[in-house]
Amino acid sequence: MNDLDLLLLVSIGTTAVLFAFGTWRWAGALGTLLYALQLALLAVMRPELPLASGIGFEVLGYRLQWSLSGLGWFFAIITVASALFSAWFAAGEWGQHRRNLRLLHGGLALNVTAMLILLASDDLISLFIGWELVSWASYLAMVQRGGPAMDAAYRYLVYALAGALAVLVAIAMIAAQSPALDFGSVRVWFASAGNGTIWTVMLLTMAGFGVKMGLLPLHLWQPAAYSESPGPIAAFLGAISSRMGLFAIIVVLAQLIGLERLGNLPVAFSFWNANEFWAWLAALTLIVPTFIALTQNDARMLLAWHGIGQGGYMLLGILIATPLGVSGGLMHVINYACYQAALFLAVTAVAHRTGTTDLDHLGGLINRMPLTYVTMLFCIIGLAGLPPMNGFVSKWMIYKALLDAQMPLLFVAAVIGTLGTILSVYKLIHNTFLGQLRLEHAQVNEVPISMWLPMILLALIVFITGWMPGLFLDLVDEAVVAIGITQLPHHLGGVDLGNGGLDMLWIVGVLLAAIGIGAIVYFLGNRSVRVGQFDNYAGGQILTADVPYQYSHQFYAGLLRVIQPWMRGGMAWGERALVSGADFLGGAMSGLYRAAPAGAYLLLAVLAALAVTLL
Amino acid sequence: MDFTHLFVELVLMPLIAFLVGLVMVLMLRKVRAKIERRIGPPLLQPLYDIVKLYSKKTQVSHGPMHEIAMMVALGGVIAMEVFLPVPGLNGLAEKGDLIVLIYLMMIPSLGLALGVGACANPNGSIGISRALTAMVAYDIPLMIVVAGVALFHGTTSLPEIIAAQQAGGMSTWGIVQTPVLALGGLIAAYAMLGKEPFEIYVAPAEIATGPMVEMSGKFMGTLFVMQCFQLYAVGVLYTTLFLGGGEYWISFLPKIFAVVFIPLAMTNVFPRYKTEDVLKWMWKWAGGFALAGLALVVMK
Amino acid sequence: MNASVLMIALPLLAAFLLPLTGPLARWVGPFAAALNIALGISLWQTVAQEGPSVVVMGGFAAPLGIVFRVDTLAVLFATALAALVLILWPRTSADPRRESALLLILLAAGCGLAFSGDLFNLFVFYELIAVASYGLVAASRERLAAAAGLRYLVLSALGSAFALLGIGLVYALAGTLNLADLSRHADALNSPLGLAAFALMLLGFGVKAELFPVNAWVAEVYSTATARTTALLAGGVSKLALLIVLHLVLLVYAQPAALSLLLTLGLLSIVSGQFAGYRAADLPRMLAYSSIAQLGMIAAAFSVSGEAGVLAGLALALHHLIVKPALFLVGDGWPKCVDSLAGLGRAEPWRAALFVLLALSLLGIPPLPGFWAKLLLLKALLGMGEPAWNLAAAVVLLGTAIEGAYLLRVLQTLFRGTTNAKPATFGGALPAGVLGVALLLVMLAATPVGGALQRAAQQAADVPAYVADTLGGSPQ
Amino acid sequence: MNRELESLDAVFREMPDLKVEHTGPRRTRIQVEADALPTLLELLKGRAGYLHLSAISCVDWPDTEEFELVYHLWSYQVSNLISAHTRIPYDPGRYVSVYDLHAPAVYFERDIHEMFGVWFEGCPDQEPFILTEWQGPPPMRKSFDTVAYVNDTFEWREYQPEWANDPSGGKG
Amino acid sequence: MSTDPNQAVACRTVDAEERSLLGRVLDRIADHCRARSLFVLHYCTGCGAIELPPTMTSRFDLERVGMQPMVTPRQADILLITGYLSVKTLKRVVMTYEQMQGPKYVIGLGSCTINGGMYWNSYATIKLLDRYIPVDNYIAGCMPRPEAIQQVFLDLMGRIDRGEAQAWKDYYRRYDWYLGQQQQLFGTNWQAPTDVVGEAIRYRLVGEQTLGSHTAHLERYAPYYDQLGIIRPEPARMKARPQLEVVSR
Repeated sequence: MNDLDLLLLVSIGTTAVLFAFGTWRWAGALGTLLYALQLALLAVMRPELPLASGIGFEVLGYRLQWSLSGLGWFFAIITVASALFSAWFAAGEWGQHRRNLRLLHGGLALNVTAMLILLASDDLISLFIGWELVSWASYLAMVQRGGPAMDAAYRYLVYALAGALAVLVAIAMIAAQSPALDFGSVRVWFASAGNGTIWTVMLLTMAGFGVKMGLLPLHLWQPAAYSESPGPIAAFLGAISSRMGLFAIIVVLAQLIGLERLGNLPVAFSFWNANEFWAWLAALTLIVPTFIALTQNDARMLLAWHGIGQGGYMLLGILIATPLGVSGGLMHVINYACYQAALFLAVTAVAHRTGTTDLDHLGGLINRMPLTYVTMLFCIIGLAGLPPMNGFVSKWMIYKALLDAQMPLLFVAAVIGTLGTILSVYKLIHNTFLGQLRLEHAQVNEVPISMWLPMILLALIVFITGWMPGLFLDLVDEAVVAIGITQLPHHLGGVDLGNGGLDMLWIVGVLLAAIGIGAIVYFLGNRSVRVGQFDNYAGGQILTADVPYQYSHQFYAGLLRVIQPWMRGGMAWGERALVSGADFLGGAMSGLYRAAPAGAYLLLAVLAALAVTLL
Repeated sequence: MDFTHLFVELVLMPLIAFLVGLVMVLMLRKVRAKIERRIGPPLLQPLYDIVKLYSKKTQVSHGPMHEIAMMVALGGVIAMEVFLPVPGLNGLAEKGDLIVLIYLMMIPSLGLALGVGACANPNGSIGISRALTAMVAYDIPLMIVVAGVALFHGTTSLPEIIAAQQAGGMSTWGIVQTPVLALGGLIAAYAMLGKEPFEIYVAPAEIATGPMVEMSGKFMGTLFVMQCFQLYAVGVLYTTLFLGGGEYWISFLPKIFAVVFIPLAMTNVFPRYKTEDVLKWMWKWAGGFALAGLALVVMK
Repeated sequence: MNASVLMIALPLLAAFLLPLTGPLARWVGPFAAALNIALGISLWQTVAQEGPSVVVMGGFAAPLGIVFRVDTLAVLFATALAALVLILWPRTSADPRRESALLLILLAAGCGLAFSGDLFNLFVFYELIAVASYGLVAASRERLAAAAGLRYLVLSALGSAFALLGIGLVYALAGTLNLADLSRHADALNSPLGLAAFALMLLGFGVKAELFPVNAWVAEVYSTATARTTALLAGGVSKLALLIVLHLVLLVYAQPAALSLLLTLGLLSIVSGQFAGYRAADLPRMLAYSSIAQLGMIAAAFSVSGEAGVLAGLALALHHLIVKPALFLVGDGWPKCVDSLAGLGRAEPWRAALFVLLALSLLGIPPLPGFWAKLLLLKALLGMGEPAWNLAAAVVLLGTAIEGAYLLRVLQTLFRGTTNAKPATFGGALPAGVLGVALLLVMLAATPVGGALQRAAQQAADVPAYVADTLGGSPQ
Repeated sequence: MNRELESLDAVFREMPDLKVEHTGPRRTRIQVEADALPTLLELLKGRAGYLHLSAISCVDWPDTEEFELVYHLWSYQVSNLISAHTRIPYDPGRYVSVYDLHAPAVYFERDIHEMFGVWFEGCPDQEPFILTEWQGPPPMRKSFDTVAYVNDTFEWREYQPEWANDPSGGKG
Repeated sequence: MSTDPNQAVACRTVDAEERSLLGRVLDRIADHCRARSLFVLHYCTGCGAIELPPTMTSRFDLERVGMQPMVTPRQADILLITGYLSVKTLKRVVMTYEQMQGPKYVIGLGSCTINGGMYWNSYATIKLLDRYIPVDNYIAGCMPRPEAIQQVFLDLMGRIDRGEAQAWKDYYRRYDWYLGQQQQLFGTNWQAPTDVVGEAIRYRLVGEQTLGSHTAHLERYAPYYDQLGIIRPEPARMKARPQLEVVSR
């Protein structure tokens, strides 16, 4: 009974306990403690990675076994940590207002268990079993609020099922040719397999796992599904759920096929190779969603669209296949988990107080909810990837890796994605917290400590790891080594390569010192008097509370006028076409059965058979 | 590098930046005056404006965020100076590289955006949304140029880029070896200054000077100081990338002033572009030149 | 080895003695079925120890006489059918004597069909089953069921006629009807005429096996007959028909043309079944289309030559035998239209949970046995390496995705909204529950069951051993 | 030219007691009874194309205690300006609105209401338009003495004589 | 020693905080810069506005002395009233004046601001501008030419340089009187968005006449106007008037 079995047992125990005591007042607190226990177990487990688990059985000649590699351990840390923060948030006052939280707490625990099983898998079938469990667990998590949430979850499930079947076909193809299905022998099989088979297997697996990660053509379900699920669950899903897809993709691309093999796998009649093909798909996934996020009017939809975009960064980082790129991509996973969870929690706090997340009917909440504002401020700077926060470090590593790997156009695509992010995150914080306060929000007050403490903690983590990125880079090294890439030499402040390094200790230090100087220069002037929001320049007009003097609708009208024609929703149209095609065929087939007399079919069939065979 | 030398650099570089910036602002106003057949302001006018603004007796602020944003904006600009290598003073150029510098340039605009948002004035918000759109317009060509330079020199650390350009005297300057990229960079730098044709976000007639609508006294003083730093930063960045950086001050200063003079000379004869025209124009021309330059660099 | 003969004789005897037993009639049927199961299990032990054996009837040697071949595959099917009949025994019915007689006949014919090694004998038992199933469908007293039953009778009779024509042709070509003997004369049947015979037989037996062109009756009959009859037909009888096709393909028609014909019919029924299911509005009809598609998959599996095909087909057949009847029974008391199912998930949580479990297994969600069956199917199809069979894998993928879409739609309506209707009577609770438990047991005991299936497939697949046993080793 | 004038005369024939006076090449002045004015406007608009109501002005006749409302109409068809004069007495000070015939009338009537106090029945909006802070009587009436009002509401500047010779006004 | 701003520099007693030597030096520098960098907001109320462009542009070029036109009151030092003021416009002018910052100066252009000008007998226009806001300089003339405007600017700059132009403090010190005049015209429920009393307290410019009967009206009508309760930051107001009875909201 080594640590991995203990961990799996504890997490299954957590699920059982939380399903049983879901409606108990202190269920959230209990959940938080149990997740903390799991986190402790993971930390203890670190020196002895890769750790093979005792559980394992054989079915139909295939050996199913579980063992946690460095990569799995890295993702497991993020999963359990985000679950801990979500449970902590749900345990607070947010939870007291909701009547039945059994499904929420139990669902969250089930998600964590399923993810641990997936992360610890050591052969293709256990990977697939873990994958299906994760899909169904996240379906359960998304479906709690009923109504539109169920439609979004249904749409997700159809995507996930189709994706899973594609993966099943790929596994079957491998099973047909390779003797066993554990990662070792599959790697051997891949080494010897021809380009054609590798391409088909890769396309099928990427389609399957890409659904969960939100790669471009398969991303349409994610915004609705994540924004409809309840607050803390949305934070958990946003932070880590779609990264399970990335984990599986890394396992297939990096561990099984091998990134260098990917490099010399030509794409039919074009000078690209597979690596560049996937890199450009990641770049597209990076740009399109961020500019769609610009047009969203609901805060949660905006964040969900960013989830897809940031996934593109991670995949792009990993596909560069240099130590700097891979560790940049992986660090982006953990950075993103921190600030995305905090942002979803902050939006939930705003919804908890004002009742709405519609960006056209909010504004001016800064002096009513300052702590939520600080959280959102830290985290949007992180999401936009600007210096003091950790988002910048991982994005910098990806950019530097792109430049060193002579991929300038991908570098520019990544920058376009960042610009889109900066614009949409400013719209988020401006429409919610800045600008004029509305009459109906005049008496709104700050969320209680049980809600803002986890948010502020996450925001602090975002800042501290931005200041000292070495903390996260140590975790990332475990995963980088597990993938088989040489470890990136780094120190607490960041990375110092030959041609231009990054030392965040100095950069953030200088930045804070400079802000100190800015403060001194600011205080040279006389003391200032704080004025209300109506003491404002309005061209001589006297401002009153009933006329909202706020600019938030169509926030980037100029930019939208330029890029609107490019966003006609081609992919959404594609999806509708597929659905109507299925309807049409369904109609045709059922018509077939309903209309003609049975006997006539038989005669026709026999005559046709005779004709075919005799002639 | 011992700490006293570093401390001197940390203090000296922003100070030089401020002074040179003041002279640049003076140049801006003198050029505009001369074009309008006016005499133009006295020599110390920028200093007078800043001191007057800071010495206003009553100051109005719209809440703590408005004040903190000003400190962050000014701090961001000062921090950026430290990473810009100038002759004799390398500052912290090894600690951060070109990409860090470009991102440090975004901090002041984001800090300003948050401060203006806290002023709760829609004129300001419209100004900020236009400013961020303009940032998208000029940042894409700028990043293409950065990619080109980084690819050409094989490094993103500024001292090495300067050393590479100074290796063979005039002939190895960026502008000589990658002229198209330099042209694209110049147009992008032009738009970064936010002067006339790309001044949509400070349109006095339409949105009452956009972001500066609620800035008075020391807040406006901070904006004037930031303008000085911004002019200086654009000049020095462009010189570092394409004009071989600074070996001695006497050759460095004319280069910066020349870089800043070109846009300022042209700015007074232009009307103001609409937001979408700024986007289209910058992506077409600056983006076009930058991409062409990048292609040349990649080809080499 | 007369246990196999007993398995046929006993139910027939019980069926004919029913009128005499008076008040005991209600218990005779289930007792006979239980007895059959016991015999089957004892047969399973003997075959497991001594391997397959041949039972010669009436002293006549193989090519002429009627021969029974007792191997694991046959025993498996016979016991499974007996178990299914026992579980689905109608608790209350208008006249128990008539229905139990029909059921017993069906049981007897089913066991006979499983064991029989002679083509004509297979045809006779197939006819017996057909008659019994008409009777069962018509017995449900509903006007619609009677009309559907009549159409089913006409189609099935036509089908049998063509099958008989096919058998006649085979006899004309090969001169013998014993399967082992036929496999030695396989080259004679390799001609276009032989293929035509195969086509005729395939379509004939295809009626009951719900293959594409001839399964128009399926939707009507299954949505109108009583739940238990439908379960029995869909679960047991359709598999037996496919068993005949399996014997043909394995022993006699191993040539690629026949296999591709079987594959095309299988794929067509998958596609038509799934898409019709996607459009169906009421639950029984949807389940009927789904069973068409599942049987299409089993046919596709059998079209793969060699042991892998048999193994995949066997796994799919047994899995379908457990899941489909349970689904029909669970859907029995509920309102037929899918949209009016809203909120039943909360009203009857256990029944809905069972429905979810069965649907998931049908889709092939990992921990459940459905996943292993589907994996074996895909492995078999892709193992062939032929482009047609790769296309088949893609069609199976598309089909399951569509099936997922409409089954999940039912799941979603179950748990969405609320309903104030009082919970309907759950008639089939016991059988559905037993089948659900059986499914869970198979899931937990995946390894031993997997091993047993592999052994059965091996035995069925090595044709030379079959021929040697039946013809006493005299190679004529 | 006369064909157009003809349609004008046709209108005048319709209404018997109109005092029509051609005061210039393209000017016509009509004196009409208060209750007949709306019908006149309607006829002019329908028959002779007088679509354009350029203004309504009001003249205060304190001695006969009457307001004189003048409706200035222009026809592009006849290219002739008609000013229809009518008189309404002081005390009820009410008149019917022609908003339904000419939409711009609402502003002229609102202005007259504010300045003279005439209430127009049916005018959609007669809120204070220009003098939003004005609390006093309608100021344009001749009865209102502006100089007196100014003297008692505003003070005057006390001039120091020496300012005259000191350009900087002494007060600095 | 009265604090009347018109007194000569030598014997005027500056307000309470007695400036130290360093303070005086800093004030000297500040006044020096303040005089040389004046931002003008010309409130084009009447016909005088057309005089400004020639003064600003190449013909007379005010930028020589460091003056720039500004768009919003926040950024402006000088409020140039260029013509007659109707009561309605005066309300906007008062609001604009109160939005201006710190040492602010008002220049009345044209005789209409001095004594009503040619509209002296109109019921709608106000006659004496300095009843409502403290005015530094007047320029007589029924629209003075740019030279005259330039002359007044130079004069103002000289007085600022010598530290004499303190009229703006008068608005805080005698706010009650000014408010009374304004309430005569606009009615007692007149509410300007700027909290002048709060600013007076904040910058220690409270004179005896800052608070009085008129400012009490402000208090009574505030709730109607300030529905959000955030117009006037609560602490600044409550501390100011211990002697007034607390108005029950």
